[in-house]
Parts: sequence; structure tokens; C-alpha cells
Amino acid sequence: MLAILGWSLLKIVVMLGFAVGLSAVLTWMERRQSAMMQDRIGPVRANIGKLRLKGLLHPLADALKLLFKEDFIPPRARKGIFVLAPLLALIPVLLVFAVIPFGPPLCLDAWRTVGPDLAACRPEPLQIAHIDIGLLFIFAVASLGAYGAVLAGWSSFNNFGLLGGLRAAAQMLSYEITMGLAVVGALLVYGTLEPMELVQAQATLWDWGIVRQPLGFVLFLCAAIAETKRAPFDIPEGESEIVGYFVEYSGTRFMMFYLAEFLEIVFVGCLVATIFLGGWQAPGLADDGLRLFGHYLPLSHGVVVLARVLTFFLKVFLLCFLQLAIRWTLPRMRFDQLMRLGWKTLLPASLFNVVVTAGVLLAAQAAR
Amino acid sequence: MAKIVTIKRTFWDQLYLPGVVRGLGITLRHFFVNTFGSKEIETLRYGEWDRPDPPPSSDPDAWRGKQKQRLRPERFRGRHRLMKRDDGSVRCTACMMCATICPANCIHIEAGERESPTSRSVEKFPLRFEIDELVCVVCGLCVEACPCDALRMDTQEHLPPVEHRRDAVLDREQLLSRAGVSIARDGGDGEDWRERYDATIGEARQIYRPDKQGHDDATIGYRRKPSS
Amino acid sequence: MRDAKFARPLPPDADAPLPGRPALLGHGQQRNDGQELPTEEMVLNMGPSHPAMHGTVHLRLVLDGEKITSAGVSVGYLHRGFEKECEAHTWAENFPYTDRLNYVSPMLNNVGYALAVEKLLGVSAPARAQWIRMIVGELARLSDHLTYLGAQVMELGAFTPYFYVIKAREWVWDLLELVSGARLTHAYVRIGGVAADLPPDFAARTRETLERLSAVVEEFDRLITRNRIFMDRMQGVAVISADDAISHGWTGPCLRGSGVEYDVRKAHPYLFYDRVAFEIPIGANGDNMDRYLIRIEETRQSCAIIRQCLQQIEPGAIQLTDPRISLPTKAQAYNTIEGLINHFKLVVDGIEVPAGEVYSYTEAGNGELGFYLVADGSGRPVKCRCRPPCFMQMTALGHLLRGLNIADIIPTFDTLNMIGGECDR
Amino acid sequence: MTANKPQTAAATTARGTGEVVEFQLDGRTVRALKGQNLVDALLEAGEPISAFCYHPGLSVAAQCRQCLVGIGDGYRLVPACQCTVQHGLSVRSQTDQVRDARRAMLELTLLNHPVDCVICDKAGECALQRHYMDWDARPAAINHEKVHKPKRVDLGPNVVLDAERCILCSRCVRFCTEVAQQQQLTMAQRGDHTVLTTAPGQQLDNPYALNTVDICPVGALTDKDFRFRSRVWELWSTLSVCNGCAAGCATEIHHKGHEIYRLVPPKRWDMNLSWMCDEGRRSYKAVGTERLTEAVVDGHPATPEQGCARAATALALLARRDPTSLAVVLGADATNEDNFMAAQLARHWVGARVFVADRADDGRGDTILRRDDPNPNRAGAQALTADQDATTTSREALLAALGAGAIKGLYVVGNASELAAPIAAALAATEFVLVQATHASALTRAAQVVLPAAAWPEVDGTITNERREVGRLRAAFEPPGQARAHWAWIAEIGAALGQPRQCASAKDVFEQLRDQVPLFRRASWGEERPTVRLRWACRRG
Repeated sequence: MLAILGWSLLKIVVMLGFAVGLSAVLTWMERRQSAMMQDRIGPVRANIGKLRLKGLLHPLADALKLLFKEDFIPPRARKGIFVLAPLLALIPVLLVFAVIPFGPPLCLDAWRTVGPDLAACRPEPLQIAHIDIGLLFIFAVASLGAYGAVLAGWSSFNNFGLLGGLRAAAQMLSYEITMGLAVVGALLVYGTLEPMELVQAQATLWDWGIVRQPLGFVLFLCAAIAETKRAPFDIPEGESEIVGYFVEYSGTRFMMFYLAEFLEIVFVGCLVATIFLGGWQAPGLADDGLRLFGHYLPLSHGVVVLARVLTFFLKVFLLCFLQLAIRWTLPRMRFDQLMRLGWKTLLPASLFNVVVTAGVLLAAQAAR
Repeated sequence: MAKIVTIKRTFWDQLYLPGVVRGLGITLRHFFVNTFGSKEIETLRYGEWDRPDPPPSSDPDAWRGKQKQRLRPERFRGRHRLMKRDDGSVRCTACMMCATICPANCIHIEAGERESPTSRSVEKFPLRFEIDELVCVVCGLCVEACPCDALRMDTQEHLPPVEHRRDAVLDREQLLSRAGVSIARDGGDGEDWRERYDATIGEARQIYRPDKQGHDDATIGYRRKPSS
Repeated sequence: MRDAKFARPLPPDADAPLPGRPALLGHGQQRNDGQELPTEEMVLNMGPSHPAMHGTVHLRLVLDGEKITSAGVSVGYLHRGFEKECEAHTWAENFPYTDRLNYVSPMLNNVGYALAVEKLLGVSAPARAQWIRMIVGELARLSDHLTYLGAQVMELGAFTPYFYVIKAREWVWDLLELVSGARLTHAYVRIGGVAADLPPDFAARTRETLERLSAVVEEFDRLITRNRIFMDRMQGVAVISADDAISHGWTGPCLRGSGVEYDVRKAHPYLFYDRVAFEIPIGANGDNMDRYLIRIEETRQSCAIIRQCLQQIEPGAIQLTDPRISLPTKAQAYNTIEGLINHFKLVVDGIEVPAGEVYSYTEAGNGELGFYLVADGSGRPVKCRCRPPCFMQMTALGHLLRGLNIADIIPTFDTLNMIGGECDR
Repeated sequence: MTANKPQTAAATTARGTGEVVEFQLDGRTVRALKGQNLVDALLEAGEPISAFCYHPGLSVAAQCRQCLVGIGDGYRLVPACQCTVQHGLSVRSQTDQVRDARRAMLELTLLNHPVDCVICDKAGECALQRHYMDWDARPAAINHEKVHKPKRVDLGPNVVLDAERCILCSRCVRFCTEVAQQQQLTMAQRGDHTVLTTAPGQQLDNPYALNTVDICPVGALTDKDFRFRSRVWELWSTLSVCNGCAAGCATEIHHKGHEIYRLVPPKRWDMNLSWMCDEGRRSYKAVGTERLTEAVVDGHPATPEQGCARAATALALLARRDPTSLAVVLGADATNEDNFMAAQLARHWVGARVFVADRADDGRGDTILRRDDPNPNRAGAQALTADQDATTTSREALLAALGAGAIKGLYVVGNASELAAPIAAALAATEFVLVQATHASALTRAAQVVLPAAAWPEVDGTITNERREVGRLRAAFEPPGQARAHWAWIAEIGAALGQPRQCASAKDVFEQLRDQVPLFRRASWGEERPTVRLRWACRRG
């Protein structure tokens, strides 16, 4: 019992540490990366003594600043809901990391062995919670995040906030469907809803979701970015038109929205990596060592697991980078165009994807 | 000749993706060039760099170089300074031309009378000469209006940030702290001023109305009828 | 649909429902025709302090969900009394004030004002001064259009292109600073000429800068123009017909967007615009996209004009030598009583412009910048009326916005390119 | 009206004889007075013509040759100032020959003029500057060393000479001889070494010496008092009337902010020509310093409302007891409006006796401008008490009544300058003293209520000079602190006494005065002459 508790705690620490740590880094990256894309320097001023780290201390400074800022609640706001909304935005996105596998099953006793028999040593899956319907859990919990935005906008007693909240509700509901349908293709291919099994099924590059489901990948990425309310789908914020649902928030509460946004980026990265990019699988890295172009390098179990964990983190990081790059390149869509894209383009395309996938699978079954 | 610029959408435009990929290509190129390659960043770190000596004007790299310091052009209108005479006294004669033309009314002068003028035609001098650099709009008209070459804006300096507004009001001593000796000699002394001017004008860093401007009598076109 | 309807003369009471469109609801009115849930219109005040409102301008929007049912525009938050201020100063002292009209292209205002006073005086500046005015004026137009382009895409959410063109604008300002000594408020043009000659290596630097600048504009064009998201936002939005545009008094790129080939530089050439070859870009649809494309094309044309000017400019005087108009040289003022008297009288009394009135107009960044001056023979204007181009364009904003989405305010407002300093004066 | 006009031969020449004749000017027919000086006639005809040495109030010297015109059919050039208008005269002014001649003369005048505008007080209103812009406006054509002459020569108590700037027009010499009747200035040396100097053993020291500074067309003569204090174009100008003596000379107040820099005579040929006495010019100095700026009640500072309430209570009390024990003293230095309101209060509101406080003649009058009577408005104050025997309102009567203890309440409008001490000494029997004054005196120190009054440059109003001409004062700027015009205080007290307010401005008071007092029936308020900036006062010099 104690061991299970210990393992769970350790995994929670690793996964959430990674997610929260990366999202903190992302706040810095968002600025520095955009600066580099825009021929600027970006913020480099925060420092402790002479320690500047190219501005890496800025997230720290931001957090401190936001913590000590005045906590302002508009006089005519619905106070209870106003206070609740940021939590509603933050907590679901923290929950979903529970089912993301960040590494292969680990057999701690056999970490020196090359290619141990995992079935024999009762491996510990590097995943906080092993749930058979993991993906459904993800969608179920993630969709709760919409309430945060809607309630924040509504309870602020601000017209701009209200518009932002309404937009958020419509947008997140619409794209939820596409997002779900886009995954269905992958589920059909791999035949499981459990993320760990999904990843294990993508053992070779050929098995990766992006190869098997290229359309599904694009659709999912698109819908996922829309779910996270990032450019070009940042309509609920639309800072140059309606500022956004969190217009009245400040201090710690604003920080929660802020953190939730970056956690969502990490989350989307994790999800895309898991479903379409082979999760912790790295091309050529097998259970017993590195097999590349006919060469074989034996590696012990511990090393392999570590390499795979790092692979997963690297993939997530690169996906985050891609999301930031998109955000700093594209203009914002208009609300009706967004709806049209969602319902008239992405939804039919994802249905089409499901039908075609199912057809191909049926044909393949029939042929076998 | 009109040129119609309207564009029509193509199938590729309708697909979203080509545009997105093309855009990402451009922005990511900038990213990688700036992060790993030769930088195209021209940001100037205001306040972190000191004013360098003015560059030789023919060196274009010095003017807009890739170094951290931005070099100001020769005509840059910076904080004011007052000039001195050969004998070290202030050139200004408190004629109020600058205060008169100043659109911001930021110059305040109080005139005084010298008991024993050290040279000719300087019996009047400014007891107080204050310029409020925060009110100043840096238009340079005061320099243009000064008939004594007493006031200049060629210090190549911005006024540094100040803690209190009163610190931005430069008094006579502060304005004189960067004083130079003008080559201009007023008072109509000597018959050879034209020749002397031609010889020394190269050193005179007069920004406005350079003294060598062309004379073209043919352009005198307008004659107003004099009135009483 | 909506666009086609707008492309007809505006009814005298523009707030009345247009034919073929259901009557718009007033604020607080409820609609319940048995088919939809009862809804209520919302009033949203955008501005005067709002991230997307250039300078300070206030829009009072009545919204039906995301749709705008009516938009009231209030300008004047940046009113500084420019015209009255001019009456209290001499003719030559007013240049710093004109700098602050359209503060993204102050040189064009400088030139426009100087030309107006010269028209009243019946003189014209020496040839070199006119070439210089054309060069700095077109540089200012570049600065204006680059700022517009940057703001346009930035407010649509694409930040990166903004920084590219803003960097290019800094290069333009570097050049203008080289000439005038200031980056933004140049106060460089004078009545009867310009304040100083071009610096010695100006031509080479300008050519080099234009090369880099053109590359940036082309990259900008590639980066954003053919992006479908951008096209969706711009094409077919806020369409105005040529007739409507003219009846609103539109000029400049906005009018040309509706297909009217009118450019003061071509229609009534001033300076030496008849000696350079350039084209007037016009649009076909009169929508936001056309107004945007015209500005991109005009940056190219401006580059071409500047190159031609640099080719044709010749050494010579940069300022009239008539002592009643121009200050004497500094040497004259230091050394001769004639020069000193001249200097004093021009500074204290100003240029004594013969009594009369004049309307002079030039093509500024946003369109026709006019100055209507009245003189009584003294050293200062009796009246100095400025016709700010974007003020006329703002009069149509409310009509353009009716029936559009909230999100369309931004691109529409941007293409009209309202500059507070100019609009409110 | 002509009683005290300086009578010189030139003055009549300037005005002509009164018979209208016609003459030809560049082909057009112009009407002028026969015998009028041609320069004046041309100026009146709107013809631009300039002159340095000619002055309408002085004799003709024809020294500067700047007013050259062609006379007759030929090309003979003569100075216009030497011609008088005759019927059928033919004058050419706008021919190239004439213009070239004037330009050449100006060039000659400028030849040895120092490059001094920067430190010259005249710059901005300098005739040389204006004529250069009008006639020459060309860069210097000649290179030569200018002749050097003495600078900063002390000519007398008030005037400094810069001999280099002098263009030898001799206006000042002629002024001293003809108007001031003192031969104190003269020209010495010859050719371009000619200098203006004082006559041997003399100083430029006469009561009108500062007029030489005014009429000097350049900055050769400067006023020691005004010297370097301000540039003329920074000043604002308000037309008013000098309060120095009973002559009532028209004057321009030149001021900036709340400070007066100088008083100069306007060109009013019907009043004081363009002269003013030195004493009058300096009279502004008394205005600015150590003013009373707040109301004082029983020795303590108070608000205006408290002061008025206290005054009204005391006046009402005394008036109920015995109106004849109340005395209201009109000021010979207050305006007609002030005195009218004071008389109104005395006669109709409380029923008090009226006196006039004036200063005794000082005997310093002369035949030129200065009068013996130092009170600017004695005639006006006396006009308001014309229905009484003059001996009952005189200051002797006042002092006698005070001395007899017949006066319990005293209300003094104005400073009562030289009466302040005697009145204060005789206050033993009074119960209540109310003083409205600009400056502190023995009287204000003895008073129960002191209300700060606006001085003459700060008020609108009229005063009546010795010749019973009503002159118009115009407010140049706001009075300091709580100070306000006498009439406004009286109206305030009247309101506290329960009287309806009838006057919102000095003009309202004046109109009542005009309607009610016969002597003012034909007086007029005068035209509105706004305060203008000298920079924009259109081409001074």
C-alpha cells in the first residue's frame, strides 16, 4: 500500500512538475520566442544580482508580482462565481494530466537488465492513473474548463467579459465535437481508449498516428488549439476587440487563468504526442536497446525508460514550440468564420475521416 | 495610369494550410536566424549604453550599425547648451528671440546689465536663463532664432530621466556646463568676416541655416507694398 | 447581401431602417416574433480608451449578439485647438504644430502647410528645395503606410508582421532624423524652402534603405496577404461604393479602394510630381482588402518616386533669399545690421503675408490634406483651417459598421486609418 | 480742450489750417487740409511713407531724407516733410526713382549702425527696423569697419545714450529746445563722427526728458528705468489715463502679468500730443508695491463678506441713531463711478453727509502738461457735490467736523493720501471708521474696517480732468488678492444694507451716473479698446 502511495506521489510529482514547470517556462518562451521571431530582444531584465539567465527569471518575477497585486472584485460582480471561475478553469486542466503516460512501464528491480521480461516483474506504468477509458476521461474533464471562461465572463458584470464568455462557450462546445471525432479515427485504428495502450500500439514509426491518421492529426491539432483559445482561435480574448472574459480579473485570480492557458498548451502537446506522435516511443528505441538501420546497441531497462521519458518530454516541448509559433504568425479569425470552419469544414472532414478509416479497416479485415 | 490591385482567391488560398505553412516558414526563418545565426535584431537598449563620440559622418555602418549603441546624426536635436565667448563669459545677450519663438514657452530669461562690460556690445546678459526640458518640444526653432550663436542643441544627448520635474529645468550654469566657444563673432567686427567665415565654417556645427547656403537672387519674387 | 444594400446613396435619416432589411431594434426593445427566444440589445461603449482605438475615439455600439445594429462615433478627444493655436503664432512658427497633425507622417503636413503659405505669398521654393520636399514627403508617406500596415495586421492578431514593418519604419525615421535632426516631430520644412540641405551621403543611404525596406514589404506581403484567415477578415467587409465614398468626402487610399482614380499628385500635380513616373493603385471592390492592398502598392510607388527624385535632384539653393520670407544666413545675422534687423523682424513680427485667402491641398498619407488660410497682411494667420483627410473618412464609419460583427470594427477602423492628431486637431 | 496743449509752430503745421484742398498723388486725387505737412497728408491718404527726423509735434529739420517724394512733373526729389499741402500740388511717391532714392538713404543710415538689435531696448518698435523691412530688405552690400562712438553715456538722471545707434535725426535736440524749452542737447563733431551730446555743463535733466526716448526712432536714447527689463514685444498694452495730476493725459499702460513696465503716451493729437511728463511716467511705481490685499475687521484679517457685513451693521446702526453723524468722504483719486456710488450710499441709503478728500495744489504745474492740481479726479468728485456749497464739502470742513466731534461714523473712499494722517489724528470722537484704500496709512491703521481697493490700472471707469473732460480708465489686469473696485465694495455694502443691486459692471454705474448727474450728461463711456499684445499691435515703430 505504502509502495503504491509512494509510486503515485512520485509520478504526480514528475508529471505535474513537468507540466507546471514547462508552462512556467512557456510564459518565458512565449515572449522570448516571439521576440526572436520578430527581430526583438524580448524581456531580459529580471535578475537576481548579476544572474539574468536571458530573462528566465521573468516567470518568477511575474508570479511574485501577480501574487502581491491587489485582488480586485468589481462591486457588482457575482462574488461567489467570480471567485470560483478561475478555479474551474485551472483544476480540470490539472486533472487531465493524470492519464497521460509519460513513460513506458518501469520495472525498478530490473533496471540494470537488458530487455527484462516485464510481465514477470510487475512493472509500474509511468502514468498517474491507469484508466481504461482514459481518453473519455480526458474529454470529459477537459470540457469542464469551458465553465471557467463562461462563468468568469458572466460574473464579472462587464459587457466585454460577457461577450468573451459567450464566445468561449460557443467555441469550446463546437470544437469539442470535432476534437472527439478526430480521435475516433485513431481509436478505430488502435482499438483502445487507454492512453498507455495507445502509445504501446505505436511502436514503430509506421504505426504512429500521424502516419496512420494524417487528416485526423491536422483536424485534432486544429480543434485542440481552438479548445485552448489560442491564436488564431483566440476569439474569447480577442485583445484588440473585446479584451476577453477575464477582463476584470487581476492578481492571483488572473494568474490562475494565465497558468491554465499555458497548462492547456502543455496538455495539448501531451495529448497530440500521445495519440499521434507515439507518446514516449522513439524511432528505433526498442525495449532492449537501440536498433537503427540494422545496428543494435544494447541498453539496460533503466536507460531505455529514461530515454523514453525524455523523448516524450521533448515531443511535448516541440509541440508547444509549434503552438507558440502558430500563435505569433497567424491573424485572428472572426467569430462567424470560426463557427463556419468548425461546423462546415472541420466537422464534415472529421466525419469523413471516421468513415474512411472505418471503411479501410473493414476492407483490411475482410481482406485478411 | 491606374493599377488595379484587387486580388482574387485561388483554390490554394481557400485551403488555409498553404498560407499557414508559408507564414510559419517566414517567421521561423527569422526565429532561427535570430537565435542561432547572424542576428537581425536592432533593438537599442535605452539607458544601458552611453553616448559615444559622434561618428565620422561618412561611415554608414557607424551610423546605423549592428552594434548596441545607436549613433546620433550630426543634426540630432538634443538637450540645449549655452555657448561662451572667447573671454569665457556667456554669449547670450538676453535678446529673448528664443523665448519669443518658442512654441512651448519653455524658456525663461531675466536680463541683467553688466557694470563694466569686458568687451564691446555685451552690456546685457542673462541673469537667469532657464529651459524646462520637459516642456520643450524639441523643435529647434530657438536655435534657429538665436542671433548670437548662444544657444545650441547639438549636445547629442537626450535629457536623462529625472526624479523630480524641477531637475529637468536647466538653469544657466547647467546649460553652460557643456559650453563651447563659438567661432561666430557678433558685433560686426572687422571687414573680413566673410572670408573668415568661409575659412572656418567647416568647424561651425550649425544645424539650421548652414552659412554656405546658395544665394539665388532670381528667386526673390515677392515684393510686398510697404506700409506705414 | 448587406454590402449590396449599402452601395446606394445613404438615406437622409441614416438611422432609419434600410429597405429590404428588418427594422433594427432600439436599445431595450424586445423582439419576440414567436420563433426566437426574446433577446435584448446591448449597448457597448468602445473607447475612448481601448486597445484598438487609435488615439482616443469612442464608439457607442448597439449590439444584437455579435452583430452591430448601430454604431455612433465620437471624435474630438484629442482636440488641441490647432487652428486657434496657429492664429496666435506667426506663419513660420506653426510648423511644430503641423508636425502634430498626422503624427505618423509629419513631413507631409509640413510640406502641405508650407505650400499653402507659399501659394498665398505667390512664391515657390527653389527647385532643390522642392525635390527635397518630395523626397522627405514620400519618406513620410512610407512611414505612414508602414505604420498602417503594421497596425492593421497587429490588431487582427498577427503580431509578427507588425514588428517587421515597424522596424522598416524605424529605418525611414533614421533617414528623416538624418535630415531634420528629429525622428518624429521634424519641423523641417520652412516657408520658401527647407531648413537644411540633405546631408552629403543621404542619397546612398536612402537607396540602400529603400532596398532593405522593399524586401521587408515583400516579405510582409508574402507572410500575410494570401493567408486565408486574413483574406476572410478583409475581403468583402465594409464595402463602400464609389458614389458613397465621394459623397462622404473621402480621398486618398480609401477612396481609391472604391475604384476612383483620384490622387492629388496626379490630378493637380504640385512640387515636381509631374516629372516623376508612378501609378495610382485603385481597387475594384471598395472593401477593406482593397484599401489594404492599395497601401502596400503605394509603398512600392513611393520607393519608386524617391529613387526618381534622387536621380533628378540637382545642387542649388534650398531656400528663397527674399529677406521678407526667409531668415538671413547666420553669418549675415551675426555681422551685418541688415541681416540682424531682418532676422529680428521675421522672428518677432513674422512673415508679412499679403491679405487674401487660399485653399491649398496636397496628398497626405490618408488623402487630401488641405489648408485654408486667410491673411490680413500681418505676420500671423487670421484663419488657419485644416482639412484633415481621416475626419471625412470617420464620418462614414458608423454607416460602414452597421450590420457587421464586432470583430469587423477593428479591420474597418484600421483601413480608415484614423489618426487622432489629425482628425481632432 | 486746447487750454494746455503745447503750443509750437510745428504743431499747427501738422494740422493745417482747416481749408480742404485737393492735390495729385501718383495720378490720383487726394484731399487734405491746406498747409498741412505733406508727410501727414500722405499718411492720412494711406500712402506708405517713412521718416526718421520728422515729428508732427516738432519743427521740420529734413535731416534724414527718408521721406523723399517727387514734386511737380519733373524728377526733382524733395523731402515731403518740407512741403506743405497746396491746391494742385502734384506728388510722386511710388516711382522707381523715389523708391531707389529712399532705399539709398536707408542704406546710408544703416551704414554705421551697430549690430545691436540683440541688446537694444528699441528692437521691436524701432523705426529703423520697420523702414528697413519696408524699403530696403536687402542684405548688406558694403563691407567696412563701422565708426565707433561712445556707448552707454549717462546723459542725465533718467536717460542713457548709445551714440553708435544714433542716426542723427535731431528729434531729441529739437524736442528739448522747442517743447521742454531747455537747451540741453546738441550735436558735436562733423561728418560720420557727429555725435549727440549734452550741451557743455548741462545734463539732460528736465521734467519731460523721457519724451526724447519715445521719439528717438532708434534705440540711441534709453530709459534707465525700463532698460533691459523687458522686450517690448512681450508687453501688453492697455489704453488708459494718467493719474499723476489733473491734466489727465492719455497713456498706454505697458504691462506683463501683474506688473507694469512703463507708461507711454499714445499718439493723441487732441490730448497731449505724444508727450508725457517724467513724473507721470513714473506714477505707476506707487501702484505695485505693498498693496492691501485682504479685508481687515477690527485689526484681524477677514473675508470680504465679513468686512461688508460688519460695515453694513455699523452704518445701519449709526444711521438709525443720527444720520448726520455719518460722513462719507469721496476721493479725488477715485473714479467717477466710485464717487457716484459713494454719494448714492451717503444720500439715499444712509443719509450721511458728503465730503471730498483731495490733495492741496503743489505748485509744480507748468505751461506744458503738468498741472498744479495733483488730484486726477477732483473735478469729478466736486461735480457730484455740486448741489452743495463747496465749503461744506471741503477737507477743511471735514477736519473741522471731525474736530468738533460731530462725526461718529466715517466712511472714506480712496486713499485720502495727505489727509490720512490729520483725519486719523482727529478720530477721537468717532465710533466707526471704514476705509477703502489701496495702500496702508495712518488712517487704515485707525479704521475698524479696511477694504482693499483696486488701483487705477486695475479698474474700468472714468475720471474727469481739470478741463472737465471725462477720460476713460481701462483695466489692464486683475487686482491683487481680495482687492476690488471701490464701487463694487460699495455695491456689496449696499446689498448688505438691503439695497437692491443695480450695477453689475462699471459701465452700469456710469450709465446711472450719466442719467442722474447733469454735468455728466454729455459724457461717453468711450470705445472698447481691448488689451493687445505689442507684438501684434501691428507694426510699431
